[in-house]
Amino acid sequence: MLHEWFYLVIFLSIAFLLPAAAILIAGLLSPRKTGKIKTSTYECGIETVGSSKIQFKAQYYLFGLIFLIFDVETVLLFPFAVAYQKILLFGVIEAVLFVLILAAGLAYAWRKGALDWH
Amino acid sequence: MIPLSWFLILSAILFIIGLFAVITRKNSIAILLGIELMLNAANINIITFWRYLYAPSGNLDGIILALMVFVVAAAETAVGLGLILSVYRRRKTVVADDLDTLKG
Amino acid sequence: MTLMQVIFLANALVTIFAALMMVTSRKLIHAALWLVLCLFGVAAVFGMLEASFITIVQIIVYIGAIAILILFAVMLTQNAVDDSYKGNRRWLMTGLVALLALGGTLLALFTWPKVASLSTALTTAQLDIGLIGQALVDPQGYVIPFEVSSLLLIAALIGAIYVGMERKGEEK
Amino acid sequence: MSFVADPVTFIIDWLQRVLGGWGLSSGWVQFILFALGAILLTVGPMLLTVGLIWVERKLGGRFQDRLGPNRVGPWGVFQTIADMLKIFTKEYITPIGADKVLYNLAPILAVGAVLGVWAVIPLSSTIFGTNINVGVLYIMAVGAIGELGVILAGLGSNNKYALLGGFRAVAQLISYEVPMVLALLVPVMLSGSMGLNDIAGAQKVAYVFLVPAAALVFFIAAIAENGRAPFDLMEADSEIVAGFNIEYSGLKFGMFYVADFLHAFTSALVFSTIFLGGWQGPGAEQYPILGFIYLMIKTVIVYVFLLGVRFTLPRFRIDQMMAVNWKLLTPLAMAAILVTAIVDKLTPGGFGLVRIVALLVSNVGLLLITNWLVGAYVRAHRARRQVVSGPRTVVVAPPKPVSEAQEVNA
Repeated sequence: MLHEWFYLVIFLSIAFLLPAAAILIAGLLSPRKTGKIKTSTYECGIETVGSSKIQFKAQYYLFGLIFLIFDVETVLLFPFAVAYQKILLFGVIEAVLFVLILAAGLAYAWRKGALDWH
Repeated sequence: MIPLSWFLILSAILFIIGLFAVITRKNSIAILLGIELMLNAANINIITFWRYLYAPSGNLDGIILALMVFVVAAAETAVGLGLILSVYRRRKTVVADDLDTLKG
Repeated sequence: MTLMQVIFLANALVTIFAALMMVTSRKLIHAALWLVLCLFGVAAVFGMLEASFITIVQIIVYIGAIAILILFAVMLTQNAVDDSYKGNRRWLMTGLVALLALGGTLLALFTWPKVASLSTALTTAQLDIGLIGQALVDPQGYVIPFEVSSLLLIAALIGAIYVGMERKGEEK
Repeated sequence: MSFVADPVTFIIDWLQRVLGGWGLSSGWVQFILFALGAILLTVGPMLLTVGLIWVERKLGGRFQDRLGPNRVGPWGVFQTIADMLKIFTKEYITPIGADKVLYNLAPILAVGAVLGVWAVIPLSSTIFGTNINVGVLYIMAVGAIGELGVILAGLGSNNKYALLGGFRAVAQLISYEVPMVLALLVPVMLSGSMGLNDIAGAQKVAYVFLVPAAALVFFIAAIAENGRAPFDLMEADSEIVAGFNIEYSGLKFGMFYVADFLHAFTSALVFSTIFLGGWQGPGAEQYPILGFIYLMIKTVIVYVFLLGVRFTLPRFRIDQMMAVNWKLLTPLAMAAILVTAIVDKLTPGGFGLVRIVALLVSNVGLLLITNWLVGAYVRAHRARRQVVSGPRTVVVAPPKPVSEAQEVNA
């Protein structure tokens, strides 16, 4: 079992080293003439307006929250899906109940307007 | 192979660092980070004992308990951040000490 | 010092360093990102314990969902004052308490007889995820925690939405 | 196994004998073979991307009735290589106050995440990176690392618009990961395993014909996850400057570009592995090289279809895009799981005709019901909007009596 994960470790380290090496090589090849204006933050060409800290809407948090709850739900459903062929109808009903409860959660979020991006 | 004690030492150290973060940090989101770390340390312990003592006999208690720790951590973070954000919207502060209106 | 032990030690060092940096970094964004590195280390520890399902769930749930939610929250409360970590004087005393607690746990650990037992190899049949699936759904198994966790999730969802949504009154 | 039938395994066995002959311990031989396989499976897709960019620009031209690149080399074949050489020598402009570590880590994570998917794809019955039993979840985990790369780009480049663009992009990515993960549950249910080899192997009849609803949801979510046309709010020109990669220049920007194009082909590859039967095809068991060819044919078909969608459909506004996801795709994915779970349990096992027809009819029925529901929702929505913004009467000042006007002129 471990040598499969060992292959993944090697694969991911190479997959991350490859672009890093490409960026390093390009760094050596490319010129380096930094100027004051050149490195100022780009804002459609005009001077930057106001501090770079802006106020976000609560919408981002709501979407992250709903994603978190449904992500955990799906992760709990995956072992059931793998064992699906060997499970009787009674087990399937339990999983259906599990999904329906969380569908009710989605309906609540829809009703309260948490899903719209106003 | 790796003796059991190494995993327990690692999880103890992580738990203590999490505890340290919860006590000393003032920002309530940093306290939440500390709690996440403590939950992770507990999870390492659960999976270590499952692997060393119960896995050969096919017992799955450890895995299910670890899954429940994930569910609880997710629910706790969701509600915790919700509270912190609503407090921030009303009080414009995230520092845990300022929230002492109940002290009377 | 077999290869596995070397890998474990390297991973443990990275994880503990990330955890320490998380506690001591001043900007909250850096603290959150150090936590992400620490979570990767913990996922590697699970991988070494041959709990493949828990490793993948750790990466998806913790790094893919919880860390992103924390980063969103950090961005939403960005304009709040950055807590100056060095400021409060409690950290020295708590540091001592923490080290004492750590010493106590390690002491208790080493008096326990079964601590140095080595792990036995697992057959692939035991590692099949289907076993977890069957256990989660069969009544003699863990169907109660399975259904209760869905109730917990929907309660957290409704509670967090109710608390998190901006009511009409406070758009000041 | 003769060389013609299965060249890769033949080479692996030959290498094993040669390295064994040099007296290396089996651990080292295993390590070298793993490293070689990994290098092939990462450098290959990177080189493939050069061809993909050309194909995409050429086909894009054809779709929009123009020529596409045709200057550099015959039919513009070397256009991408020319672009690559140019971008290799472009200067890195790092904005002041940019967080060095995050700023530079973002493109590496973005490309690494897309390359990571290639580790678990079964290229043929015997050639595959690794056969971990959590393949499907691994693809989701690697997708999460890609999202992390987007956040780091937004956070690291100390630019208000990059920050806002980055978080809007991540809001889109995580929203569309929900239906994608839910849709992936269905093939795992039918094949009884999460390993991609077992899913590809179990598909005597391609799952597209068994569960079209889940396949449609996965296809739409894959397009959105890749930030491609109807959902390409991430680097859309009409939106916030250029999204999270404003402050990037030179090859760092090139890496985001490569990640985008390679992600399109990889999602086509994952779709054909999970829903079209991967390397399945007549004679794929005996001659694995045939399996590889079948997989490539299916992937190219899905890829061209993906490009077709990209070059024809207009762009969604962000609130429409979120509404499509949360109010249409997620409920549809959940319904697909419930329908498949119940119907598949009531019908007899195996690939009998009864099971196939039952599953197909139930899924198509589900799609029709969804179509009708969406129509009803849109009609109701449009009716409600009509009432709100009826023709408002604009108050017109009464015209002055003619006599007064003459006095003024006189």
